[in-house]
Amino acid sequence: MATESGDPERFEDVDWDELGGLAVPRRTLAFVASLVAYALLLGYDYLLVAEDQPTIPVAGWNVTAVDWLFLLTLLAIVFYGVVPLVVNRRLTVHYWHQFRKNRAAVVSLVYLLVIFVVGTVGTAFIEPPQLDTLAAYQPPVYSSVPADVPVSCAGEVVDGRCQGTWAHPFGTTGQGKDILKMVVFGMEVSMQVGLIATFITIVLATAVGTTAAYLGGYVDEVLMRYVDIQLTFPTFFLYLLLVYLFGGSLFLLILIFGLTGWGAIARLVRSEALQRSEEEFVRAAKGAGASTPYVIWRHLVPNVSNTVITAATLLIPSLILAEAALSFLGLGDPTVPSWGRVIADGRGDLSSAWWISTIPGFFLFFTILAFNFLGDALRDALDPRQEGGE
Amino acid sequence: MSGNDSATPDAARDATSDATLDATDREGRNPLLSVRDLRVRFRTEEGVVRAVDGVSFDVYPGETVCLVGESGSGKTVTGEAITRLVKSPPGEIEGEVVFDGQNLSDLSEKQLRKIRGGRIGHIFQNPQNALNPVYTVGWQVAEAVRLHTDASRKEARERAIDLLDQVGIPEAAARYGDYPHEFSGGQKQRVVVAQALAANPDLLIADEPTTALDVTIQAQILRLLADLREEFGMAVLLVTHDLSVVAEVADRVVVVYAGKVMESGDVYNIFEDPAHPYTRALLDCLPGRGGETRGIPGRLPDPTNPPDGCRFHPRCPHALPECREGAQPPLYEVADDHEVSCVYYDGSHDPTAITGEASSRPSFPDGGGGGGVSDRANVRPDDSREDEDDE
Amino acid sequence: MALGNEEQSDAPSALLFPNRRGLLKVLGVGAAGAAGLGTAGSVGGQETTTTGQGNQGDRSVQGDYVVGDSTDAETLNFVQIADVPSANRVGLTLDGAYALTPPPNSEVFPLWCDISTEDSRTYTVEIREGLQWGGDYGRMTADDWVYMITEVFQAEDNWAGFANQSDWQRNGEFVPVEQTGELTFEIRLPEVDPAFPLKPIMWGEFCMPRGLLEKYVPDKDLEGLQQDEEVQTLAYSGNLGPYSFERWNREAEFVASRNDDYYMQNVENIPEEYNQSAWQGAPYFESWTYQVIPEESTRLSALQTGEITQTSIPENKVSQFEDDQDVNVNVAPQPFNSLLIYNQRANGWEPFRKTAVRKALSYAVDKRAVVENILRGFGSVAHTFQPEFSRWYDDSQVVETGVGDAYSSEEARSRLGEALGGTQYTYDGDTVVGPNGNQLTLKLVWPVGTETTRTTVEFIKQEYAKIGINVELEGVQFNTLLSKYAQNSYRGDGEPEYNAGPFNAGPRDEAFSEESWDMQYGIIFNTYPRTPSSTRSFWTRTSSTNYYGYVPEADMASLYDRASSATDEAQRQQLYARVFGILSEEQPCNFMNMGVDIDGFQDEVQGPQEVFDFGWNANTWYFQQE
Amino acid sequence: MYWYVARRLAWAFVATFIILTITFLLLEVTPDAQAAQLQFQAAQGGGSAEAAREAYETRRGLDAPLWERYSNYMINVFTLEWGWSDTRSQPVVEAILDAYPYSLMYGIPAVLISTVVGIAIGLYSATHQYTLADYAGTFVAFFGISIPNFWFGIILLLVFAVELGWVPVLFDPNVPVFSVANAKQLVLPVFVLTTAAIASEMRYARAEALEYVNAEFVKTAKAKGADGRRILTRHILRPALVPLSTILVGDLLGLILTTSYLVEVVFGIPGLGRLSLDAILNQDTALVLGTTFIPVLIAVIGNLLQDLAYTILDPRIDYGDR
Repeated sequence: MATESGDPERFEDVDWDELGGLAVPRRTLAFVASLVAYALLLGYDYLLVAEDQPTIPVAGWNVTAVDWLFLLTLLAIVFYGVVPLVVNRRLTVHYWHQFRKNRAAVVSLVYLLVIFVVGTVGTAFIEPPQLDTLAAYQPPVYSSVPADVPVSCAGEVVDGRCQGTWAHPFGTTGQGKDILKMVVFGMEVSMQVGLIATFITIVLATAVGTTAAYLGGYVDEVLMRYVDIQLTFPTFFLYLLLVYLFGGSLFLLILIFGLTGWGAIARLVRSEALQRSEEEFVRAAKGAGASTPYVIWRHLVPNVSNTVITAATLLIPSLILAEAALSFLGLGDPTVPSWGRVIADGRGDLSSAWWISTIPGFFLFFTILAFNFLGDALRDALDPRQEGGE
Repeated sequence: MSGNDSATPDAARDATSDATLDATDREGRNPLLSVRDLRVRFRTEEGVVRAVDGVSFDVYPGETVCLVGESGSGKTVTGEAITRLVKSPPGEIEGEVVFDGQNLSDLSEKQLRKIRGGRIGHIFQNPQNALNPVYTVGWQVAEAVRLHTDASRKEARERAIDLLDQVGIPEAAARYGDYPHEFSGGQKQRVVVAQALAANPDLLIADEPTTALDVTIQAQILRLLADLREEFGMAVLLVTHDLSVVAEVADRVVVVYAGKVMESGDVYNIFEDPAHPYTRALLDCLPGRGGETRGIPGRLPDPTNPPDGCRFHPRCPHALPECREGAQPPLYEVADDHEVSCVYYDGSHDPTAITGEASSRPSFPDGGGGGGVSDRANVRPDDSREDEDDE
Repeated sequence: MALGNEEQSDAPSALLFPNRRGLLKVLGVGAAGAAGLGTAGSVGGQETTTTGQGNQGDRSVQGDYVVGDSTDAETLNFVQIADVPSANRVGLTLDGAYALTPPPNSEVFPLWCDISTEDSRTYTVEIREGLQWGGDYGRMTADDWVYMITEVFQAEDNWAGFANQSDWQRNGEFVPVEQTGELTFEIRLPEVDPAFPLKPIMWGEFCMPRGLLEKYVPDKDLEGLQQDEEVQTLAYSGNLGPYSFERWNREAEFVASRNDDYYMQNVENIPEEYNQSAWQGAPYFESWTYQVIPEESTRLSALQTGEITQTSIPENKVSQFEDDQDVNVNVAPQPFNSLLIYNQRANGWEPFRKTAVRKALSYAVDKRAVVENILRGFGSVAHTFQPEFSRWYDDSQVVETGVGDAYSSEEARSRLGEALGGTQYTYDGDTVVGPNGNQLTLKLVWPVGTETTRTTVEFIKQEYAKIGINVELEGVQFNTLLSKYAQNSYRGDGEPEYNAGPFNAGPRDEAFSEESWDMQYGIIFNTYPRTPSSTRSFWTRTSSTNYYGYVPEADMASLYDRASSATDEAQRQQLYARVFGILSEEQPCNFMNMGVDIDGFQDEVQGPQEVFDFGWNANTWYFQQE
Repeated sequence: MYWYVARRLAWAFVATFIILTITFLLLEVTPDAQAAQLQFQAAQGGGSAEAAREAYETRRGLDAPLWERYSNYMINVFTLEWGWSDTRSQPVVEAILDAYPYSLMYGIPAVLISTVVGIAIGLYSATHQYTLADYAGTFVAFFGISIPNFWFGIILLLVFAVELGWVPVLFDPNVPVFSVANAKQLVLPVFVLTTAAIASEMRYARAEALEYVNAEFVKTAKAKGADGRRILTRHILRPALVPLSTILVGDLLGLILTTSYLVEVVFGIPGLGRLSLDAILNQDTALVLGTTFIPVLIAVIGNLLQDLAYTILDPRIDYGDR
């Protein structure tokens, strides 16, 4: 075709060693330092702080296992996602140009950022939704229900219909909990499920995929056969069994998702890495006597990162959905205000109190939709297999 | 390149003698294909790409015309625009294409389908990808036959075997049922040729038919084309960047650059008296002609925003101030059947500034192909098999 | 099954009933008592059938009765039945020995048999004439019963897996059963037990023909019995039940069609108040179907659209159905008590062992708010382990807590402050602090699955927060709750002083559960309003269910002993009233509330009443003609 | 090639074996809810909890040693003697045979519709890239992937069954398979399943077709004079079918197996999904293993067929080197 300008620089071609000289050691140092700090805090929480006492007494925040994992995930995102984008501005601009073309994806990104910020930062400042049996079944503002649906109507009763109030813009649940707050706290849960489980998945899939591809032989065979089995095992059934066996706490749910869901991505990574490991720079590194972990970490991992990022973005929504589905079947974490659980709780009320299931349902739907749009746009922007064309 | 076939010079000579014959013959005949002011634009996110920007030329029955230019010069698009193979959208085609008295631009898609493969055959650059991997070669040739004749399945099969035989596939009947991946590159190109010839076309548009092939195979395919041309009496529009090929087979040459015709004329005139600096630069790239062999310095202009004036001026060593303004200069006639788009020939300049001592050039390339400007002759291995599916 | 079923009113279904027989008597989903609830107006039209005034003129055989059920039966082999749905289905084709009429009378209503005694020790069972087995098994005789009891129920190794074998044992010995005539046999108890007929032992018991059992008894062929075609299709039911087995599509529907030969049609001498004429044409439906609809919303929708005749309704949906002209809501009391259990064993909060502490805490939780706002008025506040409609409940003995003046955070606070004297816990300003100066946190375990339970525990948490105690909620699967929190094992040295089974494996200092816990909510206990002696298994130190380590201050064991053997009705009443008075005094648990059973019926259904165990005469129900 | 097939078969066998073993062991360590409840009931009624547990174990055949039960099971699996379901009082094979027609009744239409329509929309989208229709197709796909099935199902039921009364609320298993009544009650489940499945079908179809829409051989075909439909069906669809077949057996079946749990619960269809869900919840070991075996078998055979499909659909694949 008519255009044959030089290939733009791509994320995966960047050799981090060459970027900005000192930037890499600094970043690595910072990351290691953060990890050490993290480990110290973790040790402090588990060894010194009593189980039922807040870790950070000033904030009254008792850091849970899920919180710890979430922190780790966020650290990784910052150091291996945000920092490179900031350091390498030219690349960022290039990606942004690619990405900006997809308007739906830009909207999705903004939406997800809002969800993320409100869900993680916002929840620290908002009181958790409180049980208030008298306030049960309040309709959302600007809507009304027959006055006998709520236990007592917080707003005005007009013509035998209870009117919604700004006190509960999205109405309340059958427990009298404010749905707006439930939605906000649900954001946190969804982000935790989606991001942490995906983080675990990525780490495992990348490690297994690159190792199998690079080492080949028996290692490859054994790892891939294991992946086979994991993929053949009916996933949903496995979830059911494990949740039933170990209980449906959010922490375990996330672990189960993370530890059992990496097979398909590991396969993708392996096939990608297989091609890469034949390339000159890998051979050269190998020839120069670099150790296996070094070659994998320095040369293979950066080169499969696009595949991984894309696959991960598309994995997140399916995990959020899976958590909701398990909650629907009554197997989720009963103590966590996830959207899935609110939907499940309200599903019996749909005919009388439509808003309980519907409002979190829409948030769930749009969040999944946004992740899908985002993943699709990322694939267009990053996926090496989509190159060429006009 | 060394190791060329001993046959090549003969073939070249044959070709040129034909060309001379045709040339004298042309006067009384109407052109088979007449392209006037052909424009192809692509709307892309970066802007409008003018891939072909007003190209005109003629092809007379039985003659071989070569469209020559660097990659990205628009020659391939020109070839494809003739029968509107260019995808639309994003492509938009304007201009007049008269084939055998019919204006193709007026035809409906349905009428055009009769022309495509019926009266105008196509051969594309890369035989590796030109055949559908999931069908047998025989089926594909027979499909071409059946699309344009009422032949029964059996007749089509026989005709396909004939064609395969004609293009030099040994034991054609036995190989009828083989799949493309069981053929070598050269053989695949033969199959593609067979497909193109299925309905005895009057014009064969061959787009870089040899680029992706081995040097030895290239010669064979070229010879095959020449033989077939003679046998079927068809005209050939050969799109190529390879001047050595041009020298071997062309009757006339059209040099395009950045979507514009720079020079056109009889093959002798072009090689003996290249008038346009671009043509000269191209010829200089040929090995054995004493020039730099590394190609022409500089890059093709941005297709969305081509420079004013002569498209070539940014790379032209002889560029004058007026070259940088206005439109591409018109085609000035420098000799009989030899036109060039360069201000030096408008009568007010001295063309010898470009040509220098005209006779100092060797008259003909003395060696075969392989030279020429760089093109992406990236012969890619058949990479459709990836090992993600190896459980 | 304990999972994910918010449809069951408040607890996993199997526990709604003490054992199989308890459920057999409950046709449909109904159960329990007599509370006059404000909602009675909506079912007013049905009172006619309750008092024997009804005549057969209203009744005619028409229509199909369809019950929407959340779970399907597991088996039709009644020997192995351990769940309500299975019992319901078998109950359609087999009537069982006899029924009990609703309290307060609780009389034996003979079906297949009548039971009588002279001395409250030897009980004579007399089988009705004219009972015919299906197939070639002839008529039902005492021989069938004795064979069934001795070879299956009392089989030494329990080869048939009979779930309630211990019913037929007294002090580790099998109760002797002997045939005394063609249609009579005797049950000879080792001690006096005036309440025996009311206990779910012979009450509602089924029987199989001897001819059928003989195929499997000699070889103890469990598999053969399980898979026997006649057992699987209840083919032996003959004229013994109102309906005959038609088909059973697992997880979809169980259909039984009207049994034209139903023996009750020919029975005379039915007491006036039980409406003889109504029984003579019974049953009045062409067929009776149990349809399995797991999803609550779907079930309710089906009731709304008239696709099913009856299903249970959760509290928060009642108002919606009360507006529906086509559906009648029937609210009947249940004998089930929801309680907040305090762990007084070694792995619980130690001050729970002090009665004063427990009593103080009972002031902290507003029971009325739970009933009114969470149960939306469907239930009643409880103060002891007996419903108010029970004849063993004596107002004057019961101490009320958690309502009216007896609900007060301030009062609870001051009482608790006082009661905690002598322990390591004290009030430090607003909060209760422990020896290390941290606020006291109590762990409340609850079974996941029902929203009402979750709401209630969150409410309890709020109430406790008001008196400065932090409550940590831990929701677990029901089976986990039982196995890791309720079941305990002896962890001391040597032999335990006593061992009352996995739920009370020894004294509270040495035997405790795998996981530690402080409080528990969401398991509901049957209060046995008919046979209060059965409540003994909860409230003595060595009771089999006393997993919470309650050691009564009063001598409960001897009170129970005296009460259960007292043949004088008034004396028994007095003794039990004392027992339940003591329980309200000592507060071994916070007896939060008594549940109700809420069912929706299509309005043409005539018969259901708002009383405990209203389903016992479902065979006389009918569709009102339009 | 035969060697390759033989190896694939052997691996399929081993994988099945391993998965069943894992399932068996998982069930073994799962605390038995029913046993716990029965014991508690017995205790509450004043009976012996121990005796109740023993009776339960006898009934369930749990009193044999672990190894014996395991080996019996493994042998029986391959002789189709899958044991006796205690919670349904019927042989496991019968339970499965009872249930699967219901799954097929909504599964087959859903698969067919989503495959045909999904691929059709996908191809159309690919050949009409960047048009309004393409965007609409993409939107449909994203909608289908993103909408939580169970929620969607409940809402549809509420609207079309309860409010509008167009379809029955209850699934009636007794209506004849080919009848209007059956079609009516299957419309919503098929629709819900289709929206989920159609999305992945069409997304993949579009992506695959896009790879071929610009392929040289498609241009060749056009140059030969083939018309649009011929190009689409013969020259684009056919090669795209090779990778699409993978998606069909892999993703689609996986999706349907997962979704079936939710769809069957919401719509009250007594199919395999609910059979398997109830089996797990009731811890009916034999039935759990039986119902696990089905999806495992489908997955294993599906993978096998998919590999073999490559040989048929894509002549380039040569198994000599594997």
